[in-house]
Amino acid sequence: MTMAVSTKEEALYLPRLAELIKVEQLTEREKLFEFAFKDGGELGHQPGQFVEVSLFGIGEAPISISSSPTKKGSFELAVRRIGNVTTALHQLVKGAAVGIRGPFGRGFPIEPLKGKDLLFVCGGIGLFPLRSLINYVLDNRNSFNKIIILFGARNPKERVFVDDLARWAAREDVQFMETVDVGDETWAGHVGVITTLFPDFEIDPGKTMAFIVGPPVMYRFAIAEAKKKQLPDEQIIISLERKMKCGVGKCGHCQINGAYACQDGPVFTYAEVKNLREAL
Amino acid sequence: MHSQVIAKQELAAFVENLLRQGEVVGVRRKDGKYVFDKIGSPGELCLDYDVTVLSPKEYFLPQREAFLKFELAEAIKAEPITQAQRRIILGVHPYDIKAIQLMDAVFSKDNPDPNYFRKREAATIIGVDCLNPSPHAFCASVGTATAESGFDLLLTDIGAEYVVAIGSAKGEELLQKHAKTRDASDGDLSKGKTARDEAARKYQLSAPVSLDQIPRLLEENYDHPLWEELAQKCLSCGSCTMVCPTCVCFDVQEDVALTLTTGERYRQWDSCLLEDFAKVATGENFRQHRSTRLRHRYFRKGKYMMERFGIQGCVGCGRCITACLAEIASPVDTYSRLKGGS
Amino acid sequence: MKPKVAFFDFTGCEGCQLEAINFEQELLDIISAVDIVNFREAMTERSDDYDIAFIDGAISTERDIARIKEIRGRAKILVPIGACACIGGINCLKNFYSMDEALKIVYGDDAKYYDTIPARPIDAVVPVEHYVRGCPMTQSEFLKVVKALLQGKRPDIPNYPVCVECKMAGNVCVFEKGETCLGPVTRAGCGALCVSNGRICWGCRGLVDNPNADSEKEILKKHGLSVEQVLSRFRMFDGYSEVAK
Amino acid sequence: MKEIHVNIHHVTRVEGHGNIVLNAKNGTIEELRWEVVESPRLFEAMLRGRKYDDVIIIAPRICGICSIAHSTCSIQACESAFGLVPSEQTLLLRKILYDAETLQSHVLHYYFLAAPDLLGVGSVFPLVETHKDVVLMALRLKKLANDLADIIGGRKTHPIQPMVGRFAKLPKADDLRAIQKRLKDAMNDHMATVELFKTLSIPQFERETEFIALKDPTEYAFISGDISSTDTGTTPVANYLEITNEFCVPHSTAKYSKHNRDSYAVGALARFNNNHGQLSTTAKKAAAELGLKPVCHNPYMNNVAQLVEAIHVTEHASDIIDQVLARGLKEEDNTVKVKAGRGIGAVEAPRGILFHDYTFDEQGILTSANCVIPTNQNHNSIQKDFEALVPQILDRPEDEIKLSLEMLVRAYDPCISCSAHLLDIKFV
Repeated sequence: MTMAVSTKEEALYLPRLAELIKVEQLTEREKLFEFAFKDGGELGHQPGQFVEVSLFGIGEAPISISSSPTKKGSFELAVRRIGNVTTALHQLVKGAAVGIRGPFGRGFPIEPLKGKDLLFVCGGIGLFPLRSLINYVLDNRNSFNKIIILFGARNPKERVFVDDLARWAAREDVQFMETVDVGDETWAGHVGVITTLFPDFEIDPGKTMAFIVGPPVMYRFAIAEAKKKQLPDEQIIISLERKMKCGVGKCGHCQINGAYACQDGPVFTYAEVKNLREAL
Repeated sequence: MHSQVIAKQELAAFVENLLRQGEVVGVRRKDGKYVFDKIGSPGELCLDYDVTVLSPKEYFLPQREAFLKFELAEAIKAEPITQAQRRIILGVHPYDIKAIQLMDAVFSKDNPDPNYFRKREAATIIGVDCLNPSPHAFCASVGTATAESGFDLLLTDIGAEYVVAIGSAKGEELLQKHAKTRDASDGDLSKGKTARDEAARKYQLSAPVSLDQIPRLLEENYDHPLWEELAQKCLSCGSCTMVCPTCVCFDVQEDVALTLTTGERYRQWDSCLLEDFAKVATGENFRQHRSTRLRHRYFRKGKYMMERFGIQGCVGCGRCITACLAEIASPVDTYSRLKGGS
Repeated sequence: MKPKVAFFDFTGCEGCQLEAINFEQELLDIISAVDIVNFREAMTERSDDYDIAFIDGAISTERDIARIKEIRGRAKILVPIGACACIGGINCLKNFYSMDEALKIVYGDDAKYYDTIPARPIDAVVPVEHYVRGCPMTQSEFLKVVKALLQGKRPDIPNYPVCVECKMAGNVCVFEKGETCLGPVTRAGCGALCVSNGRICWGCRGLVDNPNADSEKEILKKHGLSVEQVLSRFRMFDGYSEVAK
Repeated sequence: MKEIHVNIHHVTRVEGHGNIVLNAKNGTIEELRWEVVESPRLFEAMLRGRKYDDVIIIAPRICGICSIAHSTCSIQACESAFGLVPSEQTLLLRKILYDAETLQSHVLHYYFLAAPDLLGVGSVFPLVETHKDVVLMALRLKKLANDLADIIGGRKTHPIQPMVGRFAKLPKADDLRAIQKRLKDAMNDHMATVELFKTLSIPQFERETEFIALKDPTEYAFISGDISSTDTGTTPVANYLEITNEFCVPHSTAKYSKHNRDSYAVGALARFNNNHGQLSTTAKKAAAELGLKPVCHNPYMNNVAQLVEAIHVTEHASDIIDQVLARGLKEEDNTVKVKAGRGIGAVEAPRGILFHDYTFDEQGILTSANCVIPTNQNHNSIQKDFEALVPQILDRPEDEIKLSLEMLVRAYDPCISCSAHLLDIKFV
């Protein structure tokens, strides 16, 4: 058995050090972190990919990348405070160092989208990975045709990236719709789950690509709505959350039937997922 | 490559020489069973064993292995730990050799795993044909009773001597340097074949369907009530996967010194049968029910590994059958029941 | 600011407090990482100002109940250590006898002076944050919890059975040796110490979150234990749990 | 004249919960009590109905600090009931394990529990700053004892490997050799401890009393022999009830004992007073250097006796390891044949003589148990010491009186959690 292991491979589990250069509170539970690699390099990701974030001594957690690849010199991770690593991350201040491995996984397709109509269905923090793609698309607006963005939050307090939402809403070349499951006195907009927005727009199923990312419970319903609009399975794209420990297809935790979310995903077409009984 | 023959008393001398080279892991007795363990003299070695409690996978994927160390004092420093000890593993049965080949595939696909391959490269594998199969083994029916590759040397007991098949240049060199052998004659080789053929007839269990039919058998029975029935008894104890030579899932954890200034990241064996295996930080458990975890194990062995790596995920060693107190881990029984019911 | 740590003992053998002093080099590190402000077994000073309280022993008197509530009121983090505090431990063996009758036999008319109630774990009386299990408590787990508390993280305590660690240790299964054990439903974290040392698992670390106790009981019966013996197994350390009833 | 109220609730740095109550007015003692307040655990109830192999696991949980003593005693009681004579190898390993506990317990006691008094601090923790060398030495000795217990018993507290008739797992010869070297090296630490003890001033107080310990003609007894009294000579273990004569007192959940006088004492000092001639040469020399001479009636000298014993057991363990290595370790298949009957185990726990008395039915199930704990036997002696000591020191400041009483309790190294657990229950 001989198999030379290159320097790059030697570092499979070695994180690159990155410095926290900006923190922004998104909601009570969510923050946006901007990092720059200490070695000055780029992350070089595709929208939809994720990184493993190390807080040395605490652990590592998979986090999807929220910034567009068009953003240079740094990258952004939006994080909900939920486990050990994310809780520790939320305590960090500007200047702190973390470790980054990745980018990992299969991101959203880019080339096949050129000239297409795009539908984004973002449920809550499902916007975290989709924001990367949306901003990429908007940064290259001319390459794409019609763009529809749906965003749904549980309540007005849980709306994330409100500045982006406002910017998208203000754009002439984007059809933006928003809803909350439960409103409050500050909310004058649409109330209802995200699927209640579907009757309010039309798509051309022949040339539309739909991106659906949200909490596990959302997929079944949102996909059903997309199917009602005659979208073929290959044109419905989702991103799935799983436990990812190694990020490189070894540890086995993220398996969805025979597929590895960290290698074959986290982005899947509905056509692929239909054969994965554990996916939805 | 050509084969050699070594007399049994010469094998002891060979092992003595190997012990002088460095660490030798062999099969020894423990509590009436057999285990792989470091040996100190040829006398401790058992080469006519049926099966070991654990496979030799721990020598490539240790139960717990630190792979990153870090300092947190002022500036954070982190560096990988990938060193490996040179080691000869002696007495590996063909089914375990096949399992190592599968591990090679898992750890090389897409992203070669440095920790695995450092150990793999530092190891010399001397196999031995299994002539006294365990009553729970079904290797002959899944093509793992013999091995043509995956070893540096492979011994076959032909009475007063062993036929030594040479599987690599490394094996050949080892033999030339440290053992007194002679060239194997056709007669020797045929004795070896006879021994293997006789052994093949000793298997008490056999898989009820051929290897290539297993993925379909499973796929057609994804929703079979058997999974729930077996889950009623399943302890979710992970024993079947711990003893499995092809189960390679691991968890990753962190340990720090009390001073919180240094620490290491390590991986340790994990099992898809355990309740928290697919549970994420939000509390969502993607395989919450025992039946789904139990089913996943069978699918991973019977279908997913073949599809992903082109190598069967079950080598028929029968360790899971022995380890499962609830008596539900047997691929032979489960496939039979699925077949009967489909 | 170093966290202030207190140790309190209830009904038990105090072996867990002993294990807390039974560190060697680590003891010095612990002392430098935390301020121990209350530790009756080891020190004279006593303070009511503490952040973390480690509790050794089970609750077995009415006085205990009042005292643990008072400690709970003061501590930010309460951690039972050892089987008695975490699951009731062997103290609960007495729960299967009539308390009054037993006391009367011993003390006669003075029985009323002796305050004793069925033994129970700490979390049967007050909420707790973490557990350090085992009889005696597993030292490595104690360190793990201390470090996690210093780091402000949730300690990673196994929720899988002893079988996992026992298999990793390369042990021959006790059932194969003609004996029986509670390893398949008992929470790991001890490294399968007892089986590795030639004995069986008695279940001193308590059950995993969702044990398949029915299956375990069937297995024990299949290996020759009577229904009574099966229950008696569970009662040894875990008499307070539903499984033992 | 002044009033003195000493009410020490839960004496610290002892095992278990005990209170000291002293009320004096105008030089007259109105109240003076040693109270044991541990919650009763009803151990005999726990043991009843359990098979012998469970009994030897449950019984050591009486006490975490001397669990090896309880384990050994419990196993001996079973063996005595079944008429089972363990092999030479088993006995030798038991002796080493026992030495480990005696060393561990003594080092813990004189360094961690008693020494802070003598050095004027509240615990061992501040000594890390002021006496770092001493603390490191204490930790080293403790680790040695703990590692020795790990090797033979599988665990330092609540040992795993000792079984009726055998050890579940045998130690590795290499491990024995390695630890033997450390035992030999430890003599340096012991000698340094002797030098340290010479600088401490042990309180001067004497009360003539009876000392009871095991006595064996072949060696300084820990796990074998007859019961020996400095007053009345030897009695067979079978007749232990004639010695212990337990009785209840209203203010205590533990039982009290008396024999020839109104109280008797057990423990390191009692063993020294009975068996000093059998100590190792180095231990004898240390005793002489520290002014410990038989029969010593100063209870505060118990700590000195512990140090002398620590030296003895360190050498003893090393000698036994030689014997074990010379014999070679062999797996033993010792199937236990149970039979109905009564068996008594007697050992010297670090704190003194300990008895387990079991009766089994023909299935090896325990039908009744009685355990007599060393500290129970000492409670009365502590009380009588109080009564003798307080009049001598009543003119001193209250804090000083308080400290003297606490130190006296600590000198006995009482294991209260143990003692209160053993309420002997007669089942009807």
